[in-house]
Amino acid sequence: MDTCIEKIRAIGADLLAKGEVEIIIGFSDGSIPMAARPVAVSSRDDMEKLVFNSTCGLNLANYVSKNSLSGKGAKIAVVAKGCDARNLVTHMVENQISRDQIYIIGVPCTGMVDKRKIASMFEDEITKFAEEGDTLIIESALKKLTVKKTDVLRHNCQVCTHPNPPVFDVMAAEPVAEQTLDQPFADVDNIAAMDPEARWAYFQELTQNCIRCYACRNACPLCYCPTCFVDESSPQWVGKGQNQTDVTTFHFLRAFHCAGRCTDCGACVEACPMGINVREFTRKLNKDALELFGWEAGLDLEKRPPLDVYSPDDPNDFIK
Amino acid sequence: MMGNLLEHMGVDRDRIHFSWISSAEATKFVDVVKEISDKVRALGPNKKFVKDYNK
Amino acid sequence: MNFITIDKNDWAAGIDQLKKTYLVFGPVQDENGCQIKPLAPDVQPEMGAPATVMSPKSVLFPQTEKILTATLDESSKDHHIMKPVDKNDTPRAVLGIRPYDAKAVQLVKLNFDNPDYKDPYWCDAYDITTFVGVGVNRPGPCDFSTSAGCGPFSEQGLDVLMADLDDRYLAKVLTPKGEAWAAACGFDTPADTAESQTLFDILQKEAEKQINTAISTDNLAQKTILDLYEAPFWDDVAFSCINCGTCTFVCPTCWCFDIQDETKHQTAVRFRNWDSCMSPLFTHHASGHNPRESKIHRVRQRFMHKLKYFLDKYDQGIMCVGCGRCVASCPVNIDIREVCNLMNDYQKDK
Amino acid sequence: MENPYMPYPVRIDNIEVATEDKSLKTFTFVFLNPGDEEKFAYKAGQFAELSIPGVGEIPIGIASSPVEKGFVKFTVFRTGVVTTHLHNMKKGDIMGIRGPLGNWYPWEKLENKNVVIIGGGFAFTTLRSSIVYMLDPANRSKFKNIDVVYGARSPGMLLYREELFEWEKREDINMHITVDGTDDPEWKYHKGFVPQVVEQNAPAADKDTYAIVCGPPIMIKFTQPALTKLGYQDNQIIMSLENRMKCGIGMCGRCNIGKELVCKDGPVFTLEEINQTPKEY
Repeated sequence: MDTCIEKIRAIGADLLAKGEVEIIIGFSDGSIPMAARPVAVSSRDDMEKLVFNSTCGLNLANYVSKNSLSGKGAKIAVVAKGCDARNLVTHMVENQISRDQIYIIGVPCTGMVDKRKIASMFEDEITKFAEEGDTLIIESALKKLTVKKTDVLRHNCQVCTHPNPPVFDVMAAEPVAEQTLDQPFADVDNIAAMDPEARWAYFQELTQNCIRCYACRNACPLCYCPTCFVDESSPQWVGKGQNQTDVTTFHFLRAFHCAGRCTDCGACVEACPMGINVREFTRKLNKDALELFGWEAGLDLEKRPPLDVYSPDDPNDFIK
Repeated sequence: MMGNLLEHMGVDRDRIHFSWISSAEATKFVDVVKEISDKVRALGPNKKFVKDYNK
Repeated sequence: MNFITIDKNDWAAGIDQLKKTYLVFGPVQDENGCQIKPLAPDVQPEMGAPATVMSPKSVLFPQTEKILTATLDESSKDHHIMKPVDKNDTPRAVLGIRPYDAKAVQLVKLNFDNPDYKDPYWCDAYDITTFVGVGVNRPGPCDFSTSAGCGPFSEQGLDVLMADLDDRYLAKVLTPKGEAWAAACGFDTPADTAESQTLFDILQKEAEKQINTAISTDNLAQKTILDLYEAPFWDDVAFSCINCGTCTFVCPTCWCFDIQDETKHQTAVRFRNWDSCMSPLFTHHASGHNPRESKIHRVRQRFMHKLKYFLDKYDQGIMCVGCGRCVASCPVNIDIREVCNLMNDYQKDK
Repeated sequence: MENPYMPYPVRIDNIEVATEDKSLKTFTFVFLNPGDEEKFAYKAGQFAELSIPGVGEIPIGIASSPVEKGFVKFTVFRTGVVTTHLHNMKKGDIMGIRGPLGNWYPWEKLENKNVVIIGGGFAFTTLRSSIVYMLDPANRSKFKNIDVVYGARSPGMLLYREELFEWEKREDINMHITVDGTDDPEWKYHKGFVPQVVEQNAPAADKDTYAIVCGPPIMIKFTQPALTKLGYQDNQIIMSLENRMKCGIGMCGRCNIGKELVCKDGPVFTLEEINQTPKEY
C-alpha cells in the first residue's frame, strides 16, 4: 500500500494543475505514532503531506458531505479505500452529493491495523511505528516488536469482502484479491447463540464505559442529520446523562439509523476513545440486510437501499 | 430489522409487536392492543430500558 | 513536610486499612484501558499502570450528578420545591493520581470556588478528598507537562507525592490531609529528609529528560484576544475535527457542564452532566440562533479558552497541564501542542 | 455554604397576556418564604433563572423594579421547552426563581447624567425596571434628562402599554414611542424603526449622556451607527447581551464572549468592552 502514495500524489498534483478539483481530501501523518490525520490539500506544495498506510482507519466520506465546500458545488477529490468509496456511493444514493462533484482516487486496501490491539501488546506507550510491506515494527521505551500486519488487522478488515472501491475515477494501484467468507457473520452468530439475558448483559457491559462523546456518531459518514435525535429538545427522546438506559438507547438508535446503510468501515470503533466495539450493533443489522434483502450498502449507484423502497416480496412475517 | 436488533440485544421478542392497522380498522386495533397487553402482562414487569434514579 | 518510606509488601495491607475510613479511588485496568475508579473491597490500585484514558476529574465532578430533587405530588406540602440531595461525605483518597492531574484540580478550583460563588458539590467533594500522587518515572510520548507549568514530579495540588523505587515507595507528605492519610493506612516509617529529597530530585531529572516535546506559551499573554481569534490558521486546525467531545471529556481541566431536568412519576430530578464546547447545542439559543455555529468556531473556542481566555482571566498560566490525553484520544489527531505553538508564534500582519 | 443552584420557592400570583399575539406573558411571583424577598434584593438590569422542577430553567431579565415591593415580575416570550411549559402554567402554581444574577446597568456612574433608554420588541423588560427605578420619587433627582425610545412591530406588540402612555404624560421623562407600522388612525406616536427615531429624536451626546440599548440584534446593528452619528462614544453606549445559559453563575462555561462570561461578568457591557471581544452572541 505504501507504494501507491507516489501515484496518489501525482494524480492529485495533476488534478489541481488542470483545475479539475479544488481540494483533495486524504490522510497525512499524525503527530504521534499510529495516528493519521485527515487533511485537505489545495496546493501542489502541500501534496507531500498526503500519505496512505495501515493507520488510515477513518472514513473520508465523512469529510465530503460535512464540508462547507460541498455545499458550494465545488469539485472535491477523495482518496478512498473500499469502504470510503462505498460510503461515497451511499452519499450519492442518498442525495448528499452528486457523482460529478466527486473525483474518487481509489486505493485498493489491504486492511487497517487495530491500534488498541497493538497498544495492548505493550506495557508502556508506543513511541515508534513503522510499516514495511506486510511487516510492522513497533517500539516503546521498554521493547521493540515486529509483527505481521495480518495478525493485527481490525476485525472489520478481517471480514472485509470489498477492499477495492466499487466506484472510482482512477485507481492508485492494481486491485487486490477479494475474499469470500463461508461464515461472514460469525461474531453475530456467537452473540445470537446466547440466551436473551446473557445477550442483554453482554450489550450492557459493552457500553458501560461509554462517555457519550459521540465520536462514533461523528466519525460516521452516515450521521449527517442536521440535528441528531440525541440533541433534540422537544421532544427530548433520550436523557443526556450517564444513565445506562440512556446510553443503551443512544447506541441502539444510532445503530438502527444505519440499518441498510452501514458499510462496516469501522470508523466508529476507530474513533471511540473508550475502545467500545459499537460495531456489535451494526453488524447484526448488516447481517439482516444481507440475509433478508441480499443487500450490501454502497456497491451500486443505481439501486435504492432496502429500507428506502417497498417491494411486494419484502419479508413481512413480523407483521401480525 | 428493528425487532431483530432489539431481540439481538436481549429484549424479549414477545414485547415487540408490529401490526398494520388502517385508521378504519378500529376493532382490529382494539383486539391487537388487548392481545399484546395480555401477552406482556403475562411476562411480568419489564426491567430493560427502564430508568432507575436511585442507582 | 516529612518523608516516609513504605515497603511494597506492606502497601496492600495499608490500603485495606485505609478502606475502613475512606472511600478509596485508584487506577484499575480493564479491557478498555485504565481508569481511576472507586476501588471495590477486594481490589487493589494498579499503581504502575499507564496513564489513564480518562482523567480523575470525575472523583470531584462526576459526569452525571444529581444536584436537586423535588416531588411533583401536589398532595405533598413541599411539592415543586427543589431540595438538595444527600451526598456521601465519607473522606475520599485518590491513589496513584499523576502530578499533572492534581495540578489540574487546582486550575478547576478557580472556576468552582471563586470569590462570588462556591459550587457546593465540587467544593464539598474537594474538602474531603486527599490526593496521593505518584511521580511519573516514564512519561509517555504525549506528555508535555514540563512546559505546561507542571511536570512528572510536580507537587502542586497533591497531599502526598510518592516516588516508586521498585521495592518501596518513598512518600513526601505535603499537607495535614496527607498526614491523616498516612496515619489511616498505618504508614509511619520515617525516612531521612535530605537523602529522600536528593532521591526525588534525581528521579525528577531522569523523568523530565524523557519528555521531549514542549509547548511555548511565553508570547500568549501579550497578544490580544481579537488578534488570536481572527488569526488565519483556525480553518486548517479545525478541518479534520469531527466535533465529538472526546478532547473535552478526557481533559482534566475541562469543567463545562449542562443542567438537565428529568421526571419519573412524581419525582423531579435536576442533574448536571459534563458538557462540551465541541457540541453545537452548547451555545444554541432557543431562537435558533447559534453564536458558535460552525465547527471552526467551536474548535477555536476550546483552544482560545484553554490558552488565552483562561490566562487573561486568572493570570495563573494556561488551562492545560500537558497530560496529552486529548492528543492521544483525538480520533483525528488534532494536537494541542501544535495549536499552542501556532498561537504563540502568531504575528499579525501589520 | 449557600447553594447557588437552589431556587427560592415562589407562587405564581398573576399571569397577564402582554402582547396581542399572546407570545408574551407577564408573570408575577410571590416568595413562599418570608425572608427570601430580601435575599433576592436586585438592581435594575439583572436577571434570574426561572426554575420549573422537572422541566428546567430559563434565564429571564427582571421586569419589576427594585422599588416595587412584595413581588417580582418577569415577561416571558414563548420559544423553547421551559418557556412553553411556563406559558401553560396557572395562577397559584409553585415553582422557583434563582438569582438575582449578573451585573446591572451602572447606576452609580449614571447619577447626575442624562440617560437615553433605547429598546425594541420584547427586550424592554429590564428597561422597564430601569425606568420605574429612575422615576421613583426617591431617585428621580439623581438623574438629569431621561429619554426613552421604544419600538415594536405594532401597537399591540408594545409591552407595558398602560405604563408607557402614563409616562408619556409626565413632564420628567421624554417618551418616543414608535411602531414599525399601524392602520390605527388614532395612533398618535411615531411610526418607523427604532434607529430612525433615535437619529431624529434622541438627544445629541455630550460627556454627561449615556445610552442604554437593548433589543433584537438587527435593531442593535442599526442603532449603533445612529448613536455614533449623534456623537456617542463607545463607552457611553451600554448594552445588555444574551447568550445560552445554564448555571447563571459563571461556572458552566457556555455563555462566554472571549474571556467575559455573559451571565456573571455581564449581561451589561459597554460597546467599548464588547468591541474587544469576539462577536459570539
